[in-house]
Amino acid sequence: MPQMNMVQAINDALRHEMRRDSRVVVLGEDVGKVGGVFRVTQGLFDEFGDDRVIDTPLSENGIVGAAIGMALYGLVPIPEIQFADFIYPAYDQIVSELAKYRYRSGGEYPSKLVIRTPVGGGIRGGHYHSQSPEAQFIHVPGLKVVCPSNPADAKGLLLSSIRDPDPVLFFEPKRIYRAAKGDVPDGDYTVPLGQAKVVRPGWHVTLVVWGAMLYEALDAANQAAAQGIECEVIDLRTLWPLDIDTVIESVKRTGRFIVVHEAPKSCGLGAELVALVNEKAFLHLEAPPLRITGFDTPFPYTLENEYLPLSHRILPAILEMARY
Amino acid sequence: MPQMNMVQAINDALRHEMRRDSRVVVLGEDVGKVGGVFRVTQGLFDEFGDDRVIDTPLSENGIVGAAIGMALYGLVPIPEIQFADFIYPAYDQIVSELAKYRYRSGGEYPSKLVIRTPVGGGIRGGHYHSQSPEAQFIHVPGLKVVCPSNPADAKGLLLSSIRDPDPVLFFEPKRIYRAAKGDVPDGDYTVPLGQAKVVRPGWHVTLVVWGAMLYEALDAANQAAAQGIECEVIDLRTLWPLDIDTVIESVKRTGRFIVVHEAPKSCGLGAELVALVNEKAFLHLEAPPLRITGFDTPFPYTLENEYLPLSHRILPAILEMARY
Amino acid sequence: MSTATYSTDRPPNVSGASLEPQAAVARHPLDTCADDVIKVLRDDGSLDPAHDPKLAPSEVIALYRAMVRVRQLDERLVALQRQGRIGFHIGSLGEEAAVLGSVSATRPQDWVFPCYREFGAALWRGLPLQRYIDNMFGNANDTVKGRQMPDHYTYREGHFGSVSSPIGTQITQAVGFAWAAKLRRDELATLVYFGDGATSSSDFHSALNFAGVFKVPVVFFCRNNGWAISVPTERQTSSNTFACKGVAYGVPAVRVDGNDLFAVVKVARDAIARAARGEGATLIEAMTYRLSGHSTSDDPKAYRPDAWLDPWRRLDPIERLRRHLERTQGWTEAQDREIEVAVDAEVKACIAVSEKVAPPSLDSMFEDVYAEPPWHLVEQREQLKAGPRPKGHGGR
Amino acid sequence: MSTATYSTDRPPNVSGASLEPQAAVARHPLDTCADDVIKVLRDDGSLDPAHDPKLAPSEVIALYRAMVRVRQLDERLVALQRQGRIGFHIGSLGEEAAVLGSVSATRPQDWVFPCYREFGAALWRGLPLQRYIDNMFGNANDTVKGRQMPDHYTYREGHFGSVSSPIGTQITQAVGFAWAAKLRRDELATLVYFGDGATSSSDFHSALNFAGVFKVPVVFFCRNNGWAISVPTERQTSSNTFACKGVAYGVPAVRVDGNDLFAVVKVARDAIARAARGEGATLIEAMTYRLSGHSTSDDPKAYRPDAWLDPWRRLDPIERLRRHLERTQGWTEAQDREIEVAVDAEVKACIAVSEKVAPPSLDSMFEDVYAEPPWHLVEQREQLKAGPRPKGHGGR
Ligand SMILES: Cc1ncc(C[n+]2csc(CCOP(=O)(O)OP(=O)(O)O)c2C)c(N)n1
Ligand SMILES: Cc1ncc(C[n+]2csc(CCOP(=O)(O)OP(=O)(O)O)c2C)c(N)n1
Ligand SMILES: [Mg+2]
Ligand SMILES: [Mg+2]
Repeated sequence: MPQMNMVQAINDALRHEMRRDSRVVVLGEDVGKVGGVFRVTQGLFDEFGDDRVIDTPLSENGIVGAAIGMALYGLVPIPEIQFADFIYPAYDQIVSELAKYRYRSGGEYPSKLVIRTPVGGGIRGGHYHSQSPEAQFIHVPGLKVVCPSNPADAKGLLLSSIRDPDPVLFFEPKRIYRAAKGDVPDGDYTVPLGQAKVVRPGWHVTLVVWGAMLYEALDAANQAAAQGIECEVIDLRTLWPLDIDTVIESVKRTGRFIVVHEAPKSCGLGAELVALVNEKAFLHLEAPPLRITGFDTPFPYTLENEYLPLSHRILPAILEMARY
Repeated sequence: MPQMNMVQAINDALRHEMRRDSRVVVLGEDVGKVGGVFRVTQGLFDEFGDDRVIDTPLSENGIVGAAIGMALYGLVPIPEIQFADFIYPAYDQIVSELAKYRYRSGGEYPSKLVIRTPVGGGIRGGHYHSQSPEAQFIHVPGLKVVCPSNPADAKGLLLSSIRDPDPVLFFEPKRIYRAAKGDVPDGDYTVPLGQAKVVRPGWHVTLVVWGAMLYEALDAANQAAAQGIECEVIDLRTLWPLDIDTVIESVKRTGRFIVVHEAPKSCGLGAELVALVNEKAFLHLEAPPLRITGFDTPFPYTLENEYLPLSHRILPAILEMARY
Repeated sequence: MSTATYSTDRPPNVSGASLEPQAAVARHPLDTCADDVIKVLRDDGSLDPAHDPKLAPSEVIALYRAMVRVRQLDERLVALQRQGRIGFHIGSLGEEAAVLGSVSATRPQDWVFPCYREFGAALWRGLPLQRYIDNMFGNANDTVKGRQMPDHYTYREGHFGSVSSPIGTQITQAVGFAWAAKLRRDELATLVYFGDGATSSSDFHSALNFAGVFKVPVVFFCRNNGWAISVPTERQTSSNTFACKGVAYGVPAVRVDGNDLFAVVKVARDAIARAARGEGATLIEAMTYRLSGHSTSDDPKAYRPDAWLDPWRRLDPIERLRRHLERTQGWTEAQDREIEVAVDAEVKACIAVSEKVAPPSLDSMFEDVYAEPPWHLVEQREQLKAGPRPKGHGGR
Repeated sequence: MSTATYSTDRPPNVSGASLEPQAAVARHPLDTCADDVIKVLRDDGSLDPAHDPKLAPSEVIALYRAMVRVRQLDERLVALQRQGRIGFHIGSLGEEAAVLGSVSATRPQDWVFPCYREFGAALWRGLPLQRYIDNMFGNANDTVKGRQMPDHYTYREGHFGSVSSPIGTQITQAVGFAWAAKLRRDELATLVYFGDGATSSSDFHSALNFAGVFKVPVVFFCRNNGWAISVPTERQTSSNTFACKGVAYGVPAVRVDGNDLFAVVKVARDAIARAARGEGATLIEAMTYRLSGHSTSDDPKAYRPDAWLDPWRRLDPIERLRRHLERTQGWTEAQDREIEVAVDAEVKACIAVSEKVAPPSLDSMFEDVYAEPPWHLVEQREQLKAGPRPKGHGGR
């Protein structure tokens, strides 16, 4: 099995699916000849040409709006938003239109596409190249949200996302675009949507996490283990609709729940997870669920490592919770 | 004291502040001669003229973007978005620009304005005239969010919002625009932001609610009282930053917490409240906190009363929780 | 910037290294930044041969019939709303020629992306009246399952899109749709409707720009009816016309008398033919006038004295077309009466049926959010079904 | 649609009841849909008197100096980034005449809303170099408190806005700002910068439309530098020019040789004068070329062979201006050397200072989210301060 990083694995998935399914088209800013500012679409333009790997004018609204129309026609467009921070000009098309198309037409007009976009901090991008806007899409009924943490999942989840009948936001954690490496199976395989993965089994504390922060959680968990505290680390993978069973089963065993995310704390996905844990495992809770997250400030530039919920912030939470 | 409905009270606040402060301007679609599609700005055009009550082209992006510029200049613009459902074309200007202006400029460029918009169901408006998007703004650091439930608060909170140094989203529950009536003090007064109001004291269950659903919660609370269960009903009034002390103080007494909102359940403000209650009153909880909310579907037309968290859905939750 | 083919192996000459004035680009005959308005139907009912689309007499009668039917429906639906039997209606009073003329130019393979005032176009493309009326009642038979407001229907079989309320969004989608057809080398055109107000939306801008750059076979049909609710066109834009906005996108444009059925047919057919020939998009500005309030929720008296309507009443598209029929086909009042009676009967019958149909099921509320309901929706559905019903269940 | 005053007591005549062609609207001399490009500076260094802004010799030298300084800064900052001493730089290599020419036309009371390539304009309006360099390092002295990427500074005192990354947003804000000044009857103009790519943004559309309708005293300065990262202008729009987009909004527009300092000064001064006279907005398309990569994050080799730059290297705005200085003021290499040495010294000194300054405090992270930190931010601040520091604290 070839070793790949995230960029290569996603590229591999796109190439694979474009060869397999002629309905798949990629469009966005700089996705063509230059292969995207992170080079995720590199080589696709040469292989599939300008009709299927399309550099567009600078308009996220146009990119997503046109992609919705393409999807209505029967293509499977995969628009790229250069940074998740720039998805907001397309927000209306996504939440008012894409999310509601199947519903509002009584099932007559599904609009199936996958929006790929890099998310999160870690590249010193400041306010506008670091955000993690998953909650703003999860709150909107009709969308699915995915965020892989490693190359094999990235390929398998992307293939699932493309073949899934519903619109998917595919968030790529740019901090680990090149840092996360691993074996990636050749050819066709999928990682199912809606299934979390227990990355590290444990019995004292349940840690739910996704994307780049997985490695920070694992780091913290390993440090905690040195102190005799065994964390169960769950990589959510599909952020919505999420794998409630895996989360709740774990919390029922550990009685202790921590969620980690980069996005600001308030009204983030962490809040939803805490609420769900309350609904479904209240009597098992032995300590108040905790959220270790980005702060409720815009994403800062210089103090990026202070802002992020890195292992130095996760570890004390684990220890404190275990002591509770 | 004159009796007013919500529309009249908001109109009174606008007129009052425009007389008092020449920097205040109102702009939006149909706000001028016709006085807004709900007539909230009625008469302002005649009194203050086209320079201060400005009908704009049909572009929420333009309305909010221009209002931000006006605010940078030193005016206090009050853009109206005709329905909250149509705020999304302005989402980028609100979350990328307005929310971050003070922060990203190191305090040099505060951009102070108040965006008024009708929210919520109850007028048979279907998907696009019924939504309650508070969570999508609360998650974004830098914004304040307000939602009054009665005419006196509407006026007092709007005056506070206009005079507050930060940008405010002022959500007007259209279901009770005319239905909620009450005495409204003449002249100048404010209701402070960030202070919830205990509308009905009680000791068995804490109910947190805002806007039009307050009346449903009160209705359910009254029915529950007939069965011997006394609910404390808290009108949040300022949705963000919220009055944590009033909420937590109550939950510590009741040990039982229900939050009610119209917006879809997942990743709504209800989730945040549950998470906060966990953080700050975990050991006092005697039952799992509950969310009674809109469902995770687009807002339906015919089945609107089935979708909304009306008293018929709140009452069983109260009874169940009291029995827990 | 006029080349839509994207050559990547030569330097773009757009910012022209020479900085010399570039040769003027040849204009398509439709490409006009001027204020000329295409007209065919003269006041006396005769036709100007210059742009006559040469409709067969039977075609003219079919279109006249369709226009009258739409107007009668409008009247009936407004009445139903006033009686509290339906919640809302948004009609096309005064704009019938714009709607019917344009849709009649579409071929079976073409597609229509509507705004919210084009139920006449849906009916023309075959939408069964019963289905339309079911939508007005939001009942269990409504194919959009009572989820949207009245006049927010779909009709995929008739190549007719999904009506939504947000202004402008369908324009960009129509461009994507037409673009996809082009990429698949399917010969079809996509006709998209929107109002003058919608030209201010972000979507208008994205749509026209993408259509220009990618030479998309789409026809932009702007119903300039003078108003966006209470906002007049002079407050909507400061450009000379709406048509001239095409210049900003390299999209040829034409301005047409929107109350002149023949002129509308002519420009719409030409635009569809251009699209079919692979020549890309056309922007049509149809000058017409909204004779009614914006919708049943609007009372125009607050911003528009009735007298302002007089010139437009004289230009009523149905009256003008009747004058033509009288002149060329000896049209009689009896024939009008015949239409009226027939339409009245079918409309009444449909209403009688729709009104009796139950509201959509509780289950239906949770379908189609996703292809399959995930666990949380199943849970919510079961909670709802297990719980009590509200007062006013199903809106009744 | 050309009346910006909003009369509500007569019917709008926009959709012209008569439907007769309307009289052509008189065009402002700047209003051109044609492809003419305003040029002043000839190849031999002489000036075409037709549009000569008649700069004093000392003004020309000051501008030349500013352009050279900006270019030297660009080189130095790119080097610093390559050495890993700063995180990022986005410069104006090749666009110096466009930036300096336009900003030099502003008067003290005027305001500038920048894109991200106009640090030359900020420096011209008085931004202390030290302050700019502090921003490049995001240190504790940075007035934006190290919160944004390098080149994202503010300078309120100099009437210079706040740089943000999202493309286009500043255009609409500049319109609002200028509009507010007009409403307050303050005589000032607002100059807003953006690139060719930004013309595709929703904000460009909203901004130009509002500016046209409300006759806003704003100057839209489009740096058409041929590229939006890797996307060439021919893929950005299919219109003949960017200037002609003004037609869609009733905003007069002009196309200028952006590498010709004199021509840029001339059109910018005219546009500001128009704004000052209450005649509303102007759109300027300055044709120039991005000689560098998009930013230090970009390697243009992947999409642009170096040879494509040759014609533009021959049109280098600094070289052209030097030719003029040589011809008219006997400019010498020694004088160039003098500038170079002086700039080098000041830049080095500033860098030496900035690099030593500590990162911003942890407290600073929670300031300015709101005017006063609410309870949840106080709580989060205290949590952060009580906890451990990360590896790489303060980016070091
Ligand atoms: C994004 C958005 N903003 C506001 C509205 C409210 N609204 C509904 S129709 C309308 C006016 C539309 O005018 P126009 O485009 O000219 O179409 P017309 O109704 O005249 O056919 C407005 C402002 C909306 N539906 N969507
Ligand atoms: C809304 C948004 N989308 C995408 C980007 C990423 N991006 C940064 S600069 C740029 C190109 C801008 O081109 P142009 O407007 O011509 O300005 P130039 O860089 O050439 O001066 C892009 C796509 C962004 N910053 N904002
Ligand atoms: Mg209209
Ligand atoms: Mg550019």
